[in-house]
Amino acid sequence: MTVLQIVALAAVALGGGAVALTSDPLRQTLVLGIFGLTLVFLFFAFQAPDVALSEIVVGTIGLPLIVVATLRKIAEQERTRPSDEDAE
Amino acid sequence: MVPHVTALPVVVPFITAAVLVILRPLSRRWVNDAVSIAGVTTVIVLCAILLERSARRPFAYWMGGFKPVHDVTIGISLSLDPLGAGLALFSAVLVLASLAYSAHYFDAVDGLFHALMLLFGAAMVGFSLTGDLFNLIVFFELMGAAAYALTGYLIEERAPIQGAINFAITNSIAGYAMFIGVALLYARTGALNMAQIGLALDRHGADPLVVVAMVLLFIGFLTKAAAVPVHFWLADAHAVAPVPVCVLFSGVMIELGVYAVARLYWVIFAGPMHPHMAALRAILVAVGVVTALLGALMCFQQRHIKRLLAFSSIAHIGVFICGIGLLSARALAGVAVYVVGQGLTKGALFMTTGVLLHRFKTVDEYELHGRGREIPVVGVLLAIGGLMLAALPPFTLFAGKSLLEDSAASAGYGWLIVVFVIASVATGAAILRVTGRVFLGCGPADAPGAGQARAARVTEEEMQDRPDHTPPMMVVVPVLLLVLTVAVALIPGAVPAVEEAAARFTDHAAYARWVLAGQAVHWPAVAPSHISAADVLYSAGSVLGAVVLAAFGLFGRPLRRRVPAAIGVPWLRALHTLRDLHSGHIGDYIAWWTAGTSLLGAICLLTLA
Amino acid sequence: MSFLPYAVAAWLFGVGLWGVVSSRHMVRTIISLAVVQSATYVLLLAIGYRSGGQAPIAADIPPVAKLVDPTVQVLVLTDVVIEATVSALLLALVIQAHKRFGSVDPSDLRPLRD
Amino acid sequence: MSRRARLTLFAIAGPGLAAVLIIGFRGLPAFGDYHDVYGLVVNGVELSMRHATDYVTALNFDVRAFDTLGEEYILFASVLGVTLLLRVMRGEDEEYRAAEHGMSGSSDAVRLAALLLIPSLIALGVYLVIHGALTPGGGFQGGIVLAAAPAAILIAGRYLELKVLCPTRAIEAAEGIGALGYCLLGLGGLIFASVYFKNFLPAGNPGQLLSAGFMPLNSIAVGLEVMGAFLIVWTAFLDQALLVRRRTGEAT
Repeated sequence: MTVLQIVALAAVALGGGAVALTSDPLRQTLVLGIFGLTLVFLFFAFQAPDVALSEIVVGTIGLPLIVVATLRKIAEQERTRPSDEDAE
Repeated sequence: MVPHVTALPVVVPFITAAVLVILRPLSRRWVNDAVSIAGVTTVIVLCAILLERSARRPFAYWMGGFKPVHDVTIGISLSLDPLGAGLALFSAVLVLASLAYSAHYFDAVDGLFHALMLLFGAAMVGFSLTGDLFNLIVFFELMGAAAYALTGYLIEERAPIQGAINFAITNSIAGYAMFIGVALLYARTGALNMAQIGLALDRHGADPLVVVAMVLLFIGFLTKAAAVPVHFWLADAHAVAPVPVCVLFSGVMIELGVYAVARLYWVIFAGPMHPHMAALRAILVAVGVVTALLGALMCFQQRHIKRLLAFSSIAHIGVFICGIGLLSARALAGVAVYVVGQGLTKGALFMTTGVLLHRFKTVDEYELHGRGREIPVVGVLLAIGGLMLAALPPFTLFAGKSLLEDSAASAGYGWLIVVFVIASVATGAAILRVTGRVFLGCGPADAPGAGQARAARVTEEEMQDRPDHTPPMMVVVPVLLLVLTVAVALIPGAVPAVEEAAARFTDHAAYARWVLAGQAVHWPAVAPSHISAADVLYSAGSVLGAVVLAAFGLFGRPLRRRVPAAIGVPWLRALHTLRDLHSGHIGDYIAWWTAGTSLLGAICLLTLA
Repeated sequence: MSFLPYAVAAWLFGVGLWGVVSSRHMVRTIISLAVVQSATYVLLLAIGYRSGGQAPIAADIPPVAKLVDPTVQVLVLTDVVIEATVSALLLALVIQAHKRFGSVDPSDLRPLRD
Repeated sequence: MSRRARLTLFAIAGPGLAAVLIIGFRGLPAFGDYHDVYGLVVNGVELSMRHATDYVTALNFDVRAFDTLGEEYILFASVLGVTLLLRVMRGEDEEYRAAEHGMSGSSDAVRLAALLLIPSLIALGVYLVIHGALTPGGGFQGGIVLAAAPAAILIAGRYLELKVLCPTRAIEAAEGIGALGYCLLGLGGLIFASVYFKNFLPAGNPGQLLSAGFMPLNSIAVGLEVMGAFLIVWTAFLDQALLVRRRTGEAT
């Protein structure tokens, strides 16, 4: 096992923990992006360029875009109707 | 030799769905109905052809022509035996039934509903036919993706959204556990084809790695099947999905989870687990018994009719898991027959409930009190369905249950018969009670539990207008399903053919031969079982029990008051606790999932490795 | 040391589940789900890795060289697609949940309460 | 269950599950000790039979093409699902003013950068899609990059222009054609080589663009589908975030 792989694994372990233990969703999205990059690093270290490329496109564009859009939508709805939560 | 059309039952619905989506801007409702029904009908014909061929001789179809060389394969196969092909056919029939039913049921969003139903059908067919472990999981995930979206179809409502979220998260985690199971088996055997994995494991025997892989794969499929304690998602999802989708969920999707457990056991794990068969049997039967009893208990508690049906499915799943867990060909045959009968009946019952929903905008038993008198035909259907669930002789559910009871007795698990009878009594009684209250106006019209009543009402635009007119299709389709329930087991030779198929399914060594080497295998003829007087007695008893219990549910309130507090209070408290556990909170569900998985893992590691 | 990748996989699975169980915000639940899934990537790729092996591409190297297993990489590719699709479906459901319930706390998403 | 009960249950069960996993993982070969047949067989088959040089893509689009079919339709199904779930409901409007308002604030320099980004993303995406069988990449990765090209307009703060440039119906049709195309390529195998997903095109010379049989075509079909899929999903979410508003003064 190379040093590079050990470093990558440690980074992924820390990153995964950080993502799961962050409780504020917006900050978590940011940490998720960083975690995605550590995974990319790991995939290169494991000689898996195809997978790394997939993770780059999904982890840096594909997912964050919709997560941010969701959070934005939720924030907008909280703004426009803070009171009538029980409306049906 | 091998039919050229083998891949098409999966591909035809894919193509049909894509065409529907491409033409979405142009197409009309009737075009969507016609195209999707035509697609599914084609699938049914193809599955019937494959069933006939595989009953004569099971065969493997190698995608891309990557056939195995010296038992080593890199390709994906569809491995067709009559049980798998039969299940594919059954799935397709139910898809057709629900498409026909929904044609006049609700305003489907232009083509999306049809396309998703087709993809759902394709996934179920592929799941039943594939011989490759990873491919099995791909179809599992496809089934999931279509099912989550269909569950949340009624976005105007609260409950469907919550049900779909819980369904999707629980099943996704189950899927990841299965990924790990596949990874472990691949590391051990270097194979993804189930037959090849089984062959490789025969040489290794059981060790902790194999046991953990088995636990993860089983728990994954048991989550799909909704075994206790990983069943929580089911009641949330089944109670809220549109009726035509519920037909597929309860009728065949969860049963596919049980099928996968059986398939994995007999093809992959039967070799290494052979010395531990007794222990594994005890474990699976225990899971099944807990599931069956909890399902039966919760089912009879419900006043929301769809939720009631959902819990009755859990009770039946428990019975099926017991049957698979007996690890014998005859019990498997019993499960197969029971699955068909249960699926058809449950489909008809959901459709009947759909008529009530369509007409009265609620599925709350008490709110519907006596209102069913204007549509007596529907009441008759509901009553017949209830009697079927109580295993009325000599129809399909009875035939399946008799096989199960015989094999339980001969495996030394005679007490299981009590569990089977309880499941039949409770699920049958619940339906009969609903029939009595809604269509005959029996019993009181009010009861505690206003929250459930609110949840059972609909405000959505699920239905088309004109609720006072029930479209004929909505009655014709459930009638046809019930006719099939009555007929299937009475067709001469049908049940013995299933027994024959189950004997082939459970032949671990032969499976590897016909899949990997393409050899013809000659099985000895299976002596068909006979229905004994005891079977009829048990079933007559369970029908009678169901009627009595239903009457108790309707008229028993004065009796219940006489129960001494020393018994009554703890019992009610226990029921309350049980109901509270089904909280709808996804965190709870996943905590239970984790607990169930680690418990199963610990027990299996201690007893099987 | 050679057990490290497997330990990391088990850790990710467990910590992701913790995130799901302890979440008070559905978006956090879904992101934690992605962590659970990443356990499967790490495990699969670790299983197919050979010491000193090269990426399974023949263009750059003589074809006889030692390569890592391409199969697990294909499985992980499928896995990544599943992650993206399930997350998209779930986030769409969360948007609707917020419209209906006015909240994204799992404790508030309980329509069948008595 | 109360939050406390839930966390306590998990505090007991979680370590238990981890222990079960670890016990299972201990049976794995040591990291780096892979020596199984499957991968080696694939490596041999693909170069000699198909003249593909990226074995991962080769597995994806040839040996395990049927898995990829399932995978494509998982994507397809969830796009249908997202479209279904995020449809505009009664009591909601698409407010086009809201979008420009919400996205303003980009400087001219950012807009220029976005404009320059678009052609390079397209070039990269096309390269990834058609060179799938030769170098890392393939329909899936290239498809997302292609989808990102029009999405770069977002950086310029012009969401509505993205909507004009990529009308939903057309994108949906493109996605459907990609999915259909992949199915039909499999069917081509059935028709011309009598087995579903059997290669029916010549192998060509290793390393050349038009080598590896039908793999480049498969890759293109998948690329089209993935591009359409991601564009639909992104616009569905962005519509919700930027355009769709509850009609004022009306309950749900």
